[in-house]
Amino acid sequence: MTTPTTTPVAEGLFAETAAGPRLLGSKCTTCETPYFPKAAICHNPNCNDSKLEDAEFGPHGKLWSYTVQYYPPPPPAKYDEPYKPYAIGLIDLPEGLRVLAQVSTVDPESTVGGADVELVIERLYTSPEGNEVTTFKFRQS
Amino acid sequence: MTTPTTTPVAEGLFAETAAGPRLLGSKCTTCETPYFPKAAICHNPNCNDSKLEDAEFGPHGKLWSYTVQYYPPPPPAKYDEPYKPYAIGLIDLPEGLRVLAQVSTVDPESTVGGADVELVIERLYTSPEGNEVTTFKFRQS
Amino acid sequence: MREVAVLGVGMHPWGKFADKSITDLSRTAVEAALKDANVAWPEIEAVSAASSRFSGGKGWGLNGNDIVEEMGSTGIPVYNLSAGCAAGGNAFNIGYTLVASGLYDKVLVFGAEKMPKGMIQTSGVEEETDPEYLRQVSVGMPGPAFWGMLCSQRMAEYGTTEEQLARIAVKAHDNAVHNEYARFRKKFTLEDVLNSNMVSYPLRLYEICPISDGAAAVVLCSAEEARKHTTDPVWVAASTVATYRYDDGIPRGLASVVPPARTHHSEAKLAVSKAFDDASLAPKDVSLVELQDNTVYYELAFPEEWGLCEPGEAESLVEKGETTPVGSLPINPSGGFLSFGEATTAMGVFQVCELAWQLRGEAGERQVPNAKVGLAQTLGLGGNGTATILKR
Amino acid sequence: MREVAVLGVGMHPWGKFADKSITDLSRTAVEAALKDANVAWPEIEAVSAASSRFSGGKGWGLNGNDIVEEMGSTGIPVYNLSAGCAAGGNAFNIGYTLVASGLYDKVLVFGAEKMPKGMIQTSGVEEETDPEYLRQVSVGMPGPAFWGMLCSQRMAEYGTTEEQLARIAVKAHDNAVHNEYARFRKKFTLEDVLNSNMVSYPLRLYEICPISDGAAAVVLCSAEEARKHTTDPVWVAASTVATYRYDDGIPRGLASVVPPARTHHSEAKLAVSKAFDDASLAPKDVSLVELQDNTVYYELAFPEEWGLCEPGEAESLVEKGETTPVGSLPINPSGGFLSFGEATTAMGVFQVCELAWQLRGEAGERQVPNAKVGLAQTLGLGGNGTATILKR
Ligand SMILES: [Zn+2]
Ligand SMILES: [Zn+2]
Repeated sequence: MTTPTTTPVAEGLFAETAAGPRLLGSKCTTCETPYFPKAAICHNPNCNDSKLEDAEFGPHGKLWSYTVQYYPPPPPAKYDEPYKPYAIGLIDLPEGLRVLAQVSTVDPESTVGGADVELVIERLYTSPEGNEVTTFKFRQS
Repeated sequence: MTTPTTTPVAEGLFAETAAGPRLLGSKCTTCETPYFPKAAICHNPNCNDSKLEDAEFGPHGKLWSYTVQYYPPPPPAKYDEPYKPYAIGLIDLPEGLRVLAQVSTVDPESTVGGADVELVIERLYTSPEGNEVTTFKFRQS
Repeated sequence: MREVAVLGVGMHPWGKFADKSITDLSRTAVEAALKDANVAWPEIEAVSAASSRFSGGKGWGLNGNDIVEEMGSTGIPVYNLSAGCAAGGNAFNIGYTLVASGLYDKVLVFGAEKMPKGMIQTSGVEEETDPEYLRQVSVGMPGPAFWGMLCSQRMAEYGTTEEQLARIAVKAHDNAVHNEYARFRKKFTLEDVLNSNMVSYPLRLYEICPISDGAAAVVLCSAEEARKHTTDPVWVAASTVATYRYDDGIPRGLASVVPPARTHHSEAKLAVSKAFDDASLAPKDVSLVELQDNTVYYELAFPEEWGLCEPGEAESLVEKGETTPVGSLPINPSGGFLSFGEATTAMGVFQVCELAWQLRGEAGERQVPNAKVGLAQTLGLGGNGTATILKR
Repeated sequence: MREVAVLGVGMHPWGKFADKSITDLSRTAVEAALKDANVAWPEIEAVSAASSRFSGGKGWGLNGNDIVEEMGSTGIPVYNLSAGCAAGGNAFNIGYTLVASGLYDKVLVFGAEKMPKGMIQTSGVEEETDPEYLRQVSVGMPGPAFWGMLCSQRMAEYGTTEEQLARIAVKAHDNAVHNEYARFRKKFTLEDVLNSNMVSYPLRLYEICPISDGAAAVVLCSAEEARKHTTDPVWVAASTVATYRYDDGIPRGLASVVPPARTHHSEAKLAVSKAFDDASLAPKDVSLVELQDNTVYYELAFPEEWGLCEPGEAESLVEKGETTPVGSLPINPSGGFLSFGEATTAMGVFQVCELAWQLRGEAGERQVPNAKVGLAQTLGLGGNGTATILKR
């Protein structure tokens, strides 16, 4: 019998740092444009000197808007059975980044546009082998 | 235990008729253009009155040219293991049709361009269930 | 660039046709367009086709080559355009360019689709380097969730009601009753719509377009050719293509920048603005619009994003019936994607067919009175937007 | 139509690059072409890209959109062209048309590919309505068998020897030794080639091109723009696209008609003939040719099909060394597909890069002396053919 483990849904997207959970991206030091996930070069067409360095984003944000996903998303998305609707939001971060993420609330229908939200790393689903697969979400307090 | 059967590799391509094996196609009665397999409309751009009727082609033809297929073809092609090279030819029929087909000879390297060939229906491969899957070939006499 | 006319249009009805191939649908549409144009196939000098991800085209998106083989291989140039759901619009744009530049006098534009069963995945690439793939696996978010988020933000900002959303779907079906090419030709009541299942809050099942099979074709020609056939042709006033801007506030992967101002669907706005410029026309000149109503939300957002109405005004236009064929801003008199279902790569060509019928006054009971200028628009994966203006 | 110049060209080397994404390859090629043109990315007004079936493009063939997102989304129109292995040539043709028509002054043309492992299937459609599929299942015939059949017929008709076939491969590698972008840069002896495995009689492994990853980009511009950069630009003398004719003797499915005369690759012949006409040039004016040598056979067949030599003469040209860079009819001084491997949708753009370097006299030890006119040609699934003539 193997011990259940926790694995991120994708490598290099987020991390639990000493200061708490953070999104892992990059920032162009020339034009200050933030990128999530990391970019190979600056995609700002007005920036003529791409200089990217690693950057961490979060945990604080504001929910610009949201939806509730009432039906199970098609593959390659995965979820725990039985499927339970969840909220998805567009979250504006003070670093100038607008991020797509699940919104973690007890009842997805209680999600509120404009609310303050905070980055968390939570289970997305449990794999058939019993491993917990985690993703980044934003929690509405 | 099921009895092994013989099935054609595709429906409606060929048949064993009272007169012998034939390819099943169509012919435009306006412009005399032959089609194999059957066409829904006449594809001759100079024909302005498409009138298709069913037509049978074969068994006699002349080998315009040939190759020997020395490596196993990729899927969706199927063949009996171990793979044995076979000849493939372009066969000109007196009905004005140039057909692609395997050339059935004892030794594929003995295939001869320009040779007279005759339509046969033969095994292409045996399915894992033991059924013989047949196709049209032309035999060099 | 010289003047280009829409000489003929043709469609196969939209629906699900299990017993027909994509070539069957295509042939019906192309033969109808040729007949409408009174042009024989060998007269066609080039083909510009929407390239399908799902059907035909030998699995390589060669849908234009399929139709040329079917109609008869005359050796003409064929262009197959990929642009997600904007492919039909892109194909129209290249067809237009081929005639406008003086290269060819008669060009066929065409789009056809047999959609696969079930839900469409946004991306076909299952790699973490693909931003769409990454969004699906890490957020569990299919396409319609975008529409839900945009719509709920609009509700918060303008107080849009669920009933207003439902009214748009009701209007779409009222129009489709009179369109023999539509898939759904029955009336829906407000209750029907409001009782349909919630899909992506606040959007319900009947407020989102399903998928369909369909095919549409258009024959374009030079002014000289057009005048041989008719004294009053339908003209292409403009045809444009654009992509989204870097500062657009809708993430295409996992994130975007926070835009300086409300900047959404910049690909559509850029294409439409450029079309007005190219045509020397203004939003007020538009008699009717065929826009990409994958969801009712777009009938509220697009008119204000393109300057057809004031911000926040669209809801009251819907309530007053101004977006019906007899209103001041008729939107999707065809019945739109909501009544047809989306046959992805055929939609941009389908819109041109409807505009042509409307401008000719041949739209029967869904006719927009005195239609002089029609605007069509598509939007596709990858940030592709297209706009077409026809005039009479 | 106005004059169009090739302002800049750039490539990523061909090969297998497991640790690089298609975007990495694309960016390298595009940045090189921009630098060569001395043009900044925001100056590019439109993109015409070859649409890939295999890699990137969000699985929808949106490879042009990928590169625009990578370089910076400026809102410009993007065209993604599907044409099988002719896609690069088709994309070049649309890029050319966009500048020649006066619509845009600076356009990027680009093609990139990461090829999948193993053998490529001709068709991606597994349905009996697809003629390519039907051929594969009922005849067990992959693409190279066509080349074998055509070549063995040529041997029967003209007495072509196996050694003559092998010489063409040896010449290709002799050229590639001097090309830093080629995948295989070592010399092959006649014995190496003749000892390689028979694949499709009479063609051996080293006489058929493998598959590779690669990327190429070209910046096209108007004459006015070109003259700001240089007094002696490389001009596009012609760019054409065609499809095969109904009476072509190579079956595209299971059968064709028996042609009235020897009629093969009519799509290539039509494209090349029209290119000569459009350019007001004749075969005798050609300084060098970059043709689609998926197999050595094409270096024998194409020159005579296009009137560059007499029927049956090509073998002696090969023997006399006339197809080397210093001969009377230099063919594929780049090293060709045989030395690069095929990165399907990038090949038509790759050819234009080589022509530009040759016409500028920048081709180093593979330079064709006094190169003034270069012809390039591609051929793709669906019966797509393209031709490009550059001149100085
Ligand atoms: Zn920057
Ligand atoms: Zn006929």
